[in-house]
Amino acid sequence: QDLTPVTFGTNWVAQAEHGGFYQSVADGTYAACGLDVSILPGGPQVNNQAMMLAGRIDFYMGGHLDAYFAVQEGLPIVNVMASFQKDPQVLMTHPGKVSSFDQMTDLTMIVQDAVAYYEWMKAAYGFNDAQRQPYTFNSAPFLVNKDSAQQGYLSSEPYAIEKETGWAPDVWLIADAGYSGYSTTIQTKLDVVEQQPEVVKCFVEGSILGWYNYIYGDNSAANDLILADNPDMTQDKIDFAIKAMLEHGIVDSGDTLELGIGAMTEERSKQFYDTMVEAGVLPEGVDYAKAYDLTFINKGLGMDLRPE
Amino acid sequence: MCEGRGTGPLFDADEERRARRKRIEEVAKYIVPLAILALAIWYWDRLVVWNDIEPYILPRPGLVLSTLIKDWGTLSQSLLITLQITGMALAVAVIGGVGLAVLFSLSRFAEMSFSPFAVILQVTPIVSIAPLIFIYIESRMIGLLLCAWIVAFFPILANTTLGLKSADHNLQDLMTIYKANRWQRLRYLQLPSALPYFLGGLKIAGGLALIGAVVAEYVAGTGGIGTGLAFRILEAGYRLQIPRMFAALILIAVTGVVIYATTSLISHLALRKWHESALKRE
Amino acid sequence: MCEGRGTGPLFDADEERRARRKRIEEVAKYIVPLAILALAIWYWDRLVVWNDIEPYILPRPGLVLSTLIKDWGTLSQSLLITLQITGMALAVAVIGGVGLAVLFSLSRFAEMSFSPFAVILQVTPIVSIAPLIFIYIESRMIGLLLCAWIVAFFPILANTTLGLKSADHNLQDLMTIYKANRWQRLRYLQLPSALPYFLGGLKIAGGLALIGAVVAEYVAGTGGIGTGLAFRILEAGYRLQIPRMFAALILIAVTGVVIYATTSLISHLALRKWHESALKRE
Amino acid sequence: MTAPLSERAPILHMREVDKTFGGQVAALRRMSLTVREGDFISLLGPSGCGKSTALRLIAGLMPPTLGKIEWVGGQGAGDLGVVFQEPTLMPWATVAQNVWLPFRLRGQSFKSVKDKVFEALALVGLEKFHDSYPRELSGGMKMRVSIARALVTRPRLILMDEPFAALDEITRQKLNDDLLALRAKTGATVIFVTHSVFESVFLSDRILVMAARPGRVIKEITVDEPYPRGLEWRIAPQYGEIAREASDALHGTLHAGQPEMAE
Amino acid sequence: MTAPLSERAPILHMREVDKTFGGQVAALRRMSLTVREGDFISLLGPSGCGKSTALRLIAGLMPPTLGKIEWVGGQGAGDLGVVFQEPTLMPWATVAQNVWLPFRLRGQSFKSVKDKVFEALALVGLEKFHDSYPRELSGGMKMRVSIARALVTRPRLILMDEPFAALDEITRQKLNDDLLALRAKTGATVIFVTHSVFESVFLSDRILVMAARPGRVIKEITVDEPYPRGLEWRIAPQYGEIAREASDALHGTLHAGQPEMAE
Ligand SMILES: Nc1ncnc2c1ncn2[C@@H]1O[C@H](COP(=O)(O)OP(=O)(O)OP(=O)(O)O)[C@@H](O)[C@H]1O
Ligand SMILES: Nc1ncnc2c1ncn2[C@@H]1O[C@H](COP(=O)(O)OP(=O)(O)OP(=O)(O)O)[C@@H](O)[C@H]1O
Ligand SMILES: [Mg+2]
Ligand SMILES: [Mg+2]
Repeated sequence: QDLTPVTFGTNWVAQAEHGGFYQSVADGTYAACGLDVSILPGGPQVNNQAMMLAGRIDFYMGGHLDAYFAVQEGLPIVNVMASFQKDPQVLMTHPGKVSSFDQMTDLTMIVQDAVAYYEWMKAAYGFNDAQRQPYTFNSAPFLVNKDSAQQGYLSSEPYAIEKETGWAPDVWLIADAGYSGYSTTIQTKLDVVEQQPEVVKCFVEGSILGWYNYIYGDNSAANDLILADNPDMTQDKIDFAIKAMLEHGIVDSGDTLELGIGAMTEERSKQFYDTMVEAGVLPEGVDYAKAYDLTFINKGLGMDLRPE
Repeated sequence: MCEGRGTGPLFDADEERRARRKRIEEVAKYIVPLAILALAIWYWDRLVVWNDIEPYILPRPGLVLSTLIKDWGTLSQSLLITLQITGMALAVAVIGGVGLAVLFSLSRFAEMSFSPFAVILQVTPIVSIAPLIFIYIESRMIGLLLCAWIVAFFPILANTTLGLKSADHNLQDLMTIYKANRWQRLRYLQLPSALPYFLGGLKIAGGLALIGAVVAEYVAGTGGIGTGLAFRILEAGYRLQIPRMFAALILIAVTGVVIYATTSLISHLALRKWHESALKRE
Repeated sequence: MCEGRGTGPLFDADEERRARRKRIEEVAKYIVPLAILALAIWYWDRLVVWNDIEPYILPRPGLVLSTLIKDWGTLSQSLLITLQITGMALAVAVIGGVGLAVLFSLSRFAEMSFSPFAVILQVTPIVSIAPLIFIYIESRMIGLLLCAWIVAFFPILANTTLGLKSADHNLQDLMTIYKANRWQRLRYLQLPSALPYFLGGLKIAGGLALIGAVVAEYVAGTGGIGTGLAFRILEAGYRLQIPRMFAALILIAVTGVVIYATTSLISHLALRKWHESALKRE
Repeated sequence: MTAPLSERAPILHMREVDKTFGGQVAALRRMSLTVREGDFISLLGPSGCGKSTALRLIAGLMPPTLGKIEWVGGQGAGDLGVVFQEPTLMPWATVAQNVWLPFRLRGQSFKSVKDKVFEALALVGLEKFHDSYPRELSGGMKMRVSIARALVTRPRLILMDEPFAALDEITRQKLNDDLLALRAKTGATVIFVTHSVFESVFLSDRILVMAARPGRVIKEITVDEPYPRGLEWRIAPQYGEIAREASDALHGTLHAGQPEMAE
Repeated sequence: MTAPLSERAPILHMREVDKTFGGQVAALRRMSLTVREGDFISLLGPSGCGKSTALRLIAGLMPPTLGKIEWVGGQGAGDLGVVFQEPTLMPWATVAQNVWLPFRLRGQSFKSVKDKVFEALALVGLEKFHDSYPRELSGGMKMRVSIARALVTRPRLILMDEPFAALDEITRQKLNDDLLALRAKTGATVIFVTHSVFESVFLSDRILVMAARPGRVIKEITVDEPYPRGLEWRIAPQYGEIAREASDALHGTLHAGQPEMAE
């Protein structure tokens, strides 16, 4: 049987957050429905989204907001599945420094340039530009300044800081603070959905099953692939990430309990859009519904794989 | 005299042809580059059309231009901030580069001892050490300038050092004979001799200062002064506003060309009286 | 002759003193820089100790060294890859820079028309255009080289252009008289005249090629060829393995200094017979 | 031997040539001159009178401001050898390589012309220094290398700008003789700039005496002595006479007043 | 006026000085010389015999390979004026600024010495060109600027390396006279390199005749004619005699053989 080759570009170097996809590559779930999936890791500055737009790769690991931006700009991009119900973006503070998200407004915020969630934080919590200092993926300024908070990725920076300094920073998920976007979506171009729905279907369903197997089943084969793609990954770190994903309900919580992993809903999409409009990130009147296609998800696929 | 004399200046076809060619060249000097620029833009446009490239990959020049006009308010403000940092960075690069070069020329030991550090500064990825800088330097402005300086100073240092060493040996001897002290020698002989080299370095550093300003903003932020073009480019990238990103890039490119033209002009004016590279030959 | 003659060479205290000083200087030339380097490292160490700086902020030099040794396997492989890209980038920078400079010197129109593009290449933030490059260039290696080239070629272009223009006017006239064609003029007069300038540009470009290799890896990854030092630094940074990051930075710094020393040596060897900057004076 | 003056074919006409630098300094005014094949023409005049300028105009190194310079049969005809007022050596090349240059520009390898190069160096007494760089030579030695380079191709037209000024009397006389001998062999045309009256009378068959500011030709003297010329010419009464004539003309120019800028 | 030779105080002893370049070229061998205050010493010799080298050694521009150069009372005593064999002007400075240089290095403003600068320029006939750049001058004019610069401070010790070689006979004689006049006024000591026998006899009270390869002094001639010297000295029988003596010595050196490298 001839397999259709497709390439999936991720948003970062191989890590546990990409585990579901590696899982299905490893155990042949994709191959079973006719796809030969190769995963193209991203990295700092590697722009796999542009590669997808240019038609060089088929799927991209996108986000919720960038699909809205795409619609606003008239780009033919659509999300067909959301691996993460919660954005794993966090803010970290020194232990005991603050007791809630809104107390961070007095701190120096070490946050990357031009990220949208900071706009949202400004609108929703009253942060401002003057207190922000750019994050250049080095935690030293945060570590020496007790009056600062730094962005991070749930499983990366907190892990690194705890491992190297011996103390664990307090971690504040922006998702828990009200930033309701999905994350780690499967993004593709409209024409792919229109012309090759069976490919999209296979890839989405394979990925859904992959995620169930990865977080609840035997994930060693997938982890081997991750370790091979990223020689600097360690088992330790993968374990930490999986634990964190489970603990915070990143992959499987809320809607997925009824609709299955990968779920997206109209309401939440609208609610997120409204939040972004309020924050001034997006203008009114964007046809945000164009940014997602629910055809391939919300069918409860794989829910039987979840342990009781 | 051996030959008969005419009654006035002689003109003929040959002469006229030469004069005409000169006039044409005078005009072509400006027309040709503009034509090529136009051609390049036209080709860019055709490239997009022929290959059906979507505007979110590579927008057509017209679209970029209209975006530039539309977003001029935001972009011009950011440009101003980037220009400000660039100007200051270039100034410190000149001061730092020439200062170090002078120090090196005053003492071979200084050169042997400190040029490795200059090289280390040049090659160290600024992104990696910027956080360190900002831990220990309170003032954002100073840190910003430091970053931009690190990017831009080296060509000035290297070229000026070379220039200071290239002073004519006979003139060196003259200075020795007139018992010029170290500073006089520097002031009256070595600095003028180094001028063409320094100005060559300045041409390189002008562009690097702009890069430095962009990089510095990227690694250090602009703090209170507002957002520069680096921020705009990143933002437009995140928001998939590719035409806007290109508009910002074009602003940077134009700024670079203007800086280059300015430094070239300065160089020409400073050297046209005496240096081979700028002399107009008869 | 007017004065009596001694029977042999005269030596005295003055002469001896001079000779001794020369010997001391000969040794000091190497000792002083090493001492200053040692001092700098010692000061770094003390700085960490006195201020109680944690190793994940700024590790002590000893720790960096032991990390370097411990991780030598990984780091040396990455170094090799970075060196490979650097070498190739420098090679293309030299070829491209000199090639363009020659083109510019052959035609004023070419210079007027294309130097703006060279400037644009120099100042455009590579991070922003790298994705474009990689969409249309299949081979990762070529893309990588292109990125590194963009970073490194400009100083060579600018300096060589200046050098080609700085050829002695009398020698130019000589070439005219002997009816040298354009290429002969270039080969026998302009290129040798440009050599000191070119070598000055090379010293600058050597470091920039290294930066270019690092930046190219940042923006493009090394794809199939393995991971270079840039990746190691980033990775170590993310994971807060700061001693390892510093070990990689040190490798880059040392590489930079070695490249600089090499280009300086080449420059010295090529010029010592005739150019003022490298002549040993009696 | 060269033909008598009147029978020689013209190769170059300079007609009413003016040269003004930067619209200010009148380096040359209304200079007219016909150079005939086999001529040995000396330009004699005080410092700054436009001798070098005239030579550079003839060499085609710059266009005249007014007037015309016409080559009969094209400028390309025949070889050209030139000695500038400054040695003009390539500092990166050895003495032998510098002398090789004119051959090299015709595509001839060093090996194929090595003998000629060394012969020319022997002429100026510098074979031993063939491997030296110009900076290792004394002032006079540099000038001699430049002379060797100009003569090495045995050119048909030789332009020389005060070639022997930096040399001692003895070397100078030897080179005077050698130059005449070479010319006798090749029938070369020579235009020779000098500030030495005696040298010009000894060497040339036409002397143009020039005056400064504005640079102009004030007298043309024909020297009717046949070649070869040797010691006996130096002590001939006519020699002294012509020298006096030239010298008087020169003195006249100097007393004519201080240097002036062009109107 | 200067004191008779024997009564002058020595200011410089050169003792058995050797200069070898790169271990190969013996530019100077066993040169000994005592310079006394008020001396006018000429170094006369063929091209490449070490005249410039000797001058540069005296100026302290390079150390001797062997032997010693001792200044009585320290080298710093008194001003120094120097004319190199090449004009050595600063290309970025105008003529007036170039001549100003020696004053400038003593911290004197242009305004305060403007008169002296223009006086020196007048001496060499270049006031009109005070605002020109060196590249706009002819070869001889550049050299004259260099001479003006050397003399502008009315130095007590003047070193001149073939200063008048690029000049015409008339300018040259005028400058000869001017140099002697200046020396009469200031009592300056002059060391003068030339390849002209007549110039050396006219100007100096001691002539060192040198020979080449190895460069060495082969004869010292004392010229006992008192200063001021004028036209009558040029036609004095003794003048011709000394000139012949020097000329013979020179010729001897040339016939002594081809240039040779050091052993
Ligand atoms: N490039 C130039 N720019 C301006 N003026 C010039 C230039 N070249 C020569 N001149 C002027 O033209 C005049 C004639 O110069 P030229 O070099 O022909 O003199 P010359 O007769 O060769 O004198 P010398 O014997 O001193 O070499 C001089 O007054 C000089 O100042
Ligand atoms: N820097 C140097 N390196 C090597 N050799 C040199 C150097 N300078 C001079 N010489 C050699 O020393 C010898 C004497 O040179 P010097 O310049 O003193 O001659 P000179 O008497 O001034 O001759 P001229 O009348 O031609 O100027 C020459 O053979 C020359 O080749
Ligand atoms: Mg001249
Ligand atoms: Mg000399």
